[in-house]
Amino acid sequence: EFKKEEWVLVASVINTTNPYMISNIEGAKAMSAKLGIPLEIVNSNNSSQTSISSILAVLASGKKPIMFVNTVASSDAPTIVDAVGKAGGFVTIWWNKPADYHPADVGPHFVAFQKHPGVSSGRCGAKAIGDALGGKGGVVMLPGVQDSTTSQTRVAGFEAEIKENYPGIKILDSRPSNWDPQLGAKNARDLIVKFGSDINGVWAADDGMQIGAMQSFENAGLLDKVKFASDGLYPTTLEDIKSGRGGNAIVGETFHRGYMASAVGLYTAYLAASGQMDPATQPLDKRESLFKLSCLTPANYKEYLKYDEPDAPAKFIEQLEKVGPWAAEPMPLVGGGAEEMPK
Amino acid sequence: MEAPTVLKLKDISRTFGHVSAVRSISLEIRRGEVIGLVGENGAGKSTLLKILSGVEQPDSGTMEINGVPVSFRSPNDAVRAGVGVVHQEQSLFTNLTVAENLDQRNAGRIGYKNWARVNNECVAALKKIGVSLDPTTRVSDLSFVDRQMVEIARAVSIDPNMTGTPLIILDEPTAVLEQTETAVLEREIRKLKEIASVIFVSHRLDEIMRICDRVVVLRSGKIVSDKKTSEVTKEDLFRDMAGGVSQTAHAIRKRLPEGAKPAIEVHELARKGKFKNISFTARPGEIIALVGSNASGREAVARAIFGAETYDAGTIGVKGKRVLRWSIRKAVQAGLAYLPAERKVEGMIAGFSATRNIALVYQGDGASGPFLKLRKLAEAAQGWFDRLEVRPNTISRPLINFSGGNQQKIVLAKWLNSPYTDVLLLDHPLRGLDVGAAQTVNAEIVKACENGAAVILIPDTIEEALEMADEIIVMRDGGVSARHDMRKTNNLTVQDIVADMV
Amino acid sequence: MQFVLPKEWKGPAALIASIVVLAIVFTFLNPRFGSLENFRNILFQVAVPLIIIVGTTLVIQLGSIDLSVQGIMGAAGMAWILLSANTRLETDYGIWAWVIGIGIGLTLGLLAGALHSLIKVPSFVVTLGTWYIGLGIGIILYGDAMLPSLKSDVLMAWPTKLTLGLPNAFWLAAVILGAGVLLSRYTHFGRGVLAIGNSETIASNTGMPVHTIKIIAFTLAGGLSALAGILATMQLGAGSPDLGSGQLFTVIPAAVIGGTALSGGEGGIMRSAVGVFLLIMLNNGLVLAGVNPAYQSGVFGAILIAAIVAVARPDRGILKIEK
Amino acid sequence: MQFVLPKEWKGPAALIASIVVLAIVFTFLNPRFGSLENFRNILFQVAVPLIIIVGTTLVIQLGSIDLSVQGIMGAAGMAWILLSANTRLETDYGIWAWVIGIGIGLTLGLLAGALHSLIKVPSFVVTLGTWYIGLGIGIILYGDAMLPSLKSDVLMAWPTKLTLGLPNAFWLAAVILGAGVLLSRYTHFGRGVLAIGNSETIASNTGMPVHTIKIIAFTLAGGLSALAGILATMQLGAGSPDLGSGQLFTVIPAAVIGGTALSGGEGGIMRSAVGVFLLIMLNNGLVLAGVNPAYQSGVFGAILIAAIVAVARPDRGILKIEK
Ligand SMILES: Nc1ncnc2c1ncn2[C@@H]1O[C@H](COP(=O)(O)OP(=O)(O)OP(=O)(O)O)[C@@H](O)[C@H]1O
Ligand SMILES: Nc1ncnc2c1ncn2[C@@H]1O[C@H](COP(=O)(O)OP(=O)(O)OP(=O)(O)O)[C@@H](O)[C@H]1O
Ligand SMILES: [Mg+2]
Ligand SMILES: [Mg+2]
Repeated sequence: EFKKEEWVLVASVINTTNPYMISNIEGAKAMSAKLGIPLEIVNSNNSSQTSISSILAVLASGKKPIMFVNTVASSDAPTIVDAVGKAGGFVTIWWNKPADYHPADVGPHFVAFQKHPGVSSGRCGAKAIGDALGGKGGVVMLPGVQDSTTSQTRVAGFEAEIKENYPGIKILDSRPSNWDPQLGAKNARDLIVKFGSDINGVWAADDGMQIGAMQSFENAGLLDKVKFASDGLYPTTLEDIKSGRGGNAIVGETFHRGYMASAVGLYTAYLAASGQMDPATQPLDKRESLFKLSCLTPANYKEYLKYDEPDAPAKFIEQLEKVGPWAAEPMPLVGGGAEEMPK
Repeated sequence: MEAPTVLKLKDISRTFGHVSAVRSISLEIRRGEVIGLVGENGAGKSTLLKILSGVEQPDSGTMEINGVPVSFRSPNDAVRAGVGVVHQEQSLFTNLTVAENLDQRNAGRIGYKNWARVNNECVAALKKIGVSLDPTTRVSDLSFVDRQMVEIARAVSIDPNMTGTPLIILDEPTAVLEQTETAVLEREIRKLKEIASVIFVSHRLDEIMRICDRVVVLRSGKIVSDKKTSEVTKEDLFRDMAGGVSQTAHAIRKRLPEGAKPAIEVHELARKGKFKNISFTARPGEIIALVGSNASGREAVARAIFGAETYDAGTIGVKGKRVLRWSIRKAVQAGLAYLPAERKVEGMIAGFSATRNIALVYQGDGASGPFLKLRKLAEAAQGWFDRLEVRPNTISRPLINFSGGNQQKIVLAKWLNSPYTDVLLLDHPLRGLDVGAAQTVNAEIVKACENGAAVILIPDTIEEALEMADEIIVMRDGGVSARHDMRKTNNLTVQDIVADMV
Repeated sequence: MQFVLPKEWKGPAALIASIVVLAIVFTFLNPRFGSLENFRNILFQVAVPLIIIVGTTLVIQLGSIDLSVQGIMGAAGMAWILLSANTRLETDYGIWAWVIGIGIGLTLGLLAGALHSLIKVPSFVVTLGTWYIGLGIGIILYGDAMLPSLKSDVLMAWPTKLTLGLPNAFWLAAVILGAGVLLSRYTHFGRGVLAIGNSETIASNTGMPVHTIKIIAFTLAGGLSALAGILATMQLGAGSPDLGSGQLFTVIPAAVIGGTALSGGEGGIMRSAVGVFLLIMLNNGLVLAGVNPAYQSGVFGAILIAAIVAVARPDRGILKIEK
Repeated sequence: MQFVLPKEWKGPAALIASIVVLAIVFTFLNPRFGSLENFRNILFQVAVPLIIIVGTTLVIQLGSIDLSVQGIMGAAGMAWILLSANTRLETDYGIWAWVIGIGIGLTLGLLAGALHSLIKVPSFVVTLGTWYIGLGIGIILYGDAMLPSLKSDVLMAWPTKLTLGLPNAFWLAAVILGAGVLLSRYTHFGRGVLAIGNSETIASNTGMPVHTIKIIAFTLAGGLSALAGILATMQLGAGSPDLGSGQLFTVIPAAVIGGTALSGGEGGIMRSAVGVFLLIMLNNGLVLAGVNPAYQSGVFGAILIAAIVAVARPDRGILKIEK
């Protein structure tokens, strides 16, 4: 049977300078408090190298890990999973893994791979901008790091949605901005020079880059002539939506919170570790899961404010214990297997 | 009545590891005196002077300047106390202008820099020693000698309106100068007597006799004699320095048969602004001396033959073959060796041990294929240390820790070490060598000749040329102004040659 | 000026030439490149690196190197924004925000300078250390609360606002640059830096205050990085611990391209500044020319090499040594 | 050996001492740090930087610098995996994957070396250029198709597999390291590198093949970076253009900490290797000690400085100059 003192919760974040990751840590802390199992936080400082070496180091610390990992690059996943297996632990990977690397093939210690579908994130943004522009106009895209699956799927979703439902919208240019606000701002400036008033909409693969881009457009005095959509709903972004900055410049966001991801991830791994759930017998969509991503707009954002209350993480975890990791609002399971890319 | 005492040393000592460079030296210098400091290489001259100028701190002993006890923690203290120095090795900022290098009194400051003042003072200081250079040129653009003049100017340009008598220290300032500049320097030193006291180091004893009032002889760190110049002869000094052994006669050289195939043929060689239509041939066993005042272009010629500088016109032939696209590497492979005048900059790797410096060019059986046999290299080095009487006799020391003259010996050994060397280009090979060492080195040069090497010599002194050379080529303003075949002419005098030089 | 550093403008001449060439090519590829708007855009972008490079150049002239730039930018930027009117804290300490922000930079610079100069630790490692420390400070200040953004529209608008047709951000940089040039040409400090870079032994033998000069240089560099961090924060309108990212590999190459040899003793602030323009312009031009992002880094590298080769040509000689 | 490189083992002694101290502290903070398992883990991690540092050290001994490491790793890694049995392409060229992968590294290294040595372009800029070019190649190979991972379990398992109780990855590194040490101590090339680093003028005055030596050094460095890239790809079991990220700022500081002065002519491969161990161990120890991630960078920086200060003490002297 399951002895708490033999185990340690581990949450690995890509950095600690991004609200999503910080929220990840919150969730992990809350989970640790709930389960009464100590927590180790691993900070990858944006480097696969640091990520892997740090995780290996934690594994060497004796206790068996119940782990939740945000991989820096997809390619980190196999190494980490192997190591966890050797350490007799259980791990859930979030966001990035090699496309052909499946928990079911690897074994029970790779409990699950989980993510919010990047494609639907991209589609959310495309819908929001497309509608806001009345289906006509030019948009520029600011993807994240080029070889990140997350960025690639979001981009694919955005482009597909535009192609299928908004023929009148023209994608003018696309400048990868490495999730970096500065670079987002810089590329935005250059694009403003390049296309001037032809730009009616800006889509960024995450809010960090959007924050930079909006600043550039504001400086250029164009903020109220352009519509923005992105992913992640950073607190700052929420403020801008509330305040209707730049004549409601932000028209679309996606709603998901880091604390939810880490809670779900850790809890799934915990169920496996404590023997309450046998990964081997789970259906595929519970091994490789896609969780609901809500499209958020200035019209409906109020419904989500409750999830940012200080006690929200605790509440969410209580809910998890009742309904399990795959049915918790606002992010129930919506699909499984590899996220299929629109063609 | 006695002139006031400017410098008073009592029991000054300084040791480096197990070498005691200076041993309890006591010395007094009065106002207006010019002291000649002589001694073999490694005797401790520079070390003593470094102590006086605050570069090194003595292990024991006391120092008084103008009656005030001093202990210099930095060269700055020395400058403030009125001690100006020309170090044996050049110490100028090559990336700064002449004026800035002279602006030593303000070295301690970090505030506003008044260029007008700095430049004017520089012009004045240079005028003082009869040199005219643009104060705003980068030192790196000056020839070696011009740099030396800048150093001297810096030493003598210490604060005029200071109280007490300044002490000027000159560590082998003439080693790199030709007769003409030496004359300028002598005149300057005489002027200095009015306002200052001078310590003057040189290995050229006749110079010492001419310039100094008193001669102090140093041997292995101790003062062995301290006499009025009027009371000593060159022979006395030599005996005191060498410790008994008297001066040996010049090495007589057995000539190789005439008409051997020329090792070097230079024909109508020219480089704009440096030298023009230079022609001469050097056969195995011959010594060709290039004499001339500074800026006569002779060093440039030597460097061109070695491939270190380009030439615009004319041809160079090596062992009968005319060379094309000449480069240092090709020159070395063809058996040429070049001993540069700027030892410190071009001759030695200061951080390397003597062994590794000597092994730079040729490893002999110290190498097999791409691999090195370190013990063999050590043996070779040891051999040279013994032949050239390098002191101290420890091959593992970094070169920087040897005295100037001993460094010179090691750099020379580097080239003599290679049996494949059949042309020696020697620029001031005796620079900074004491009389004894000079003879040893000359002997080595002669030996190289007898073994079939051709030598192109840029001598320190005309005497040296007269002693060594088979042919003397006199250069003026980059051109040849006279030739003397020493095998045919005798009774050629220094004056004759100086006449062709100026 | 000429007579102070005769060769001063030789390198830059070639550099400026190659900048002009590039500019022409880019304008040909996309006329908007030559537009006044883009000109202002470039001036806006060079502002931050221009401020940094004054310090960078001084340190490199010493023959040392300062890696701490990005760390200090992050720390100072975060401190500044948290002490100015921002969306996270109610407090607004006005001028003190500046004092403390820049103070952090000066302190870290002083620390690095002192350790390097007095305890003889390689500057490369010390400043790597202060880099991490700065980053650490930034991260701690960032904490886990929400990302702070500026409240005052005045401050946010200031960098872009035009004065005499040019953005304020650039004017600020220009002033710093001017001051830097004067400092390095008309003070004993500035010349001392070059002297030390040429030969530290001789410098101390002639009694220069070597330690003082080195420490001042590093402290100055730290302070300027901090100022740059504050300006960057203003430009972004929000604080972030790694808002300096990418700057180090803009300014050091810029300095080197400008002819400031890493071995010390050479080059000048103006020349480094020209280097900054080259790099920023190159980047901006590639975007405007619409080079496929996938090819961008490759092309950037190739052009960079081409440009520097072109620049290297003039003062090349058998005897010249490049490290 | 002694008299050839008198100080050779002085620095490392102090370094190794400070490593031991750290190890003790960390083990005290968390006994597991000293476990055999963690020891292997550290050996596994040092492998890649150890391979790189052989080249890095040679280049730094020349007085030059090689920034291209990460770019070359990415390019070579991608090329290698796409030519080996992988999940994206069906093709498997076996040995040719290695030839081409390492070939890319050698070529970029040769390019950098030639431009630097013959056209006298600062190595800093050239290798920055080749860095970008390498990165570009990686990105282009990556395209926007799916990320390729290794098919062969043998290859994937190889680096972690234990031989004589130590992971293969480490043995590979150890072999390279040994070869490097021999190369630099017992060949004309190795000694030439040091001579050039100490004084290029003299090196060429004594007729050394300066250009050849420089070019070989850079080419070698390129090739080793490529090999490191391939090993890293094996360790990850998948390819990525920026799988080298972070390496540059591991190896160069490591070399400097090891006492390889950036001004050239100093240090040795072994000493640099010790530096690598220090850095990797530091990182590993901090995590094991459970330092709050928010404080990690700060602490890392502080300890780094402390360690290097401790190391600097022994051969410290008024006359010593540190750049
Ligand atoms: N920094 C040093 N470290 C160790 N030994 C030194 C150092 N400097 C000088 N010495 C030794 O001290 C002794 C005296 O050296 P010094 O330079 O004073 O001789 P010198 O009289 O100037 O000789 P020269 O006429 O060749 O210049 C020599 O044996 C030299 O090797
Ligand atoms: N690096 C340089 N830059 C500018 N001019 C130089 C340089 N080197 C030498 N010169 C000039 O070239 C001419 C020849 O110089 P060179 O050194 O060959 O004279 P030299 O006769 O060899 O002097 P010495 O007798 O001291 O060896 C001189 O006018 C000198 O000032
Ligand atoms: Mg001497
Ligand atoms: Mg000369």
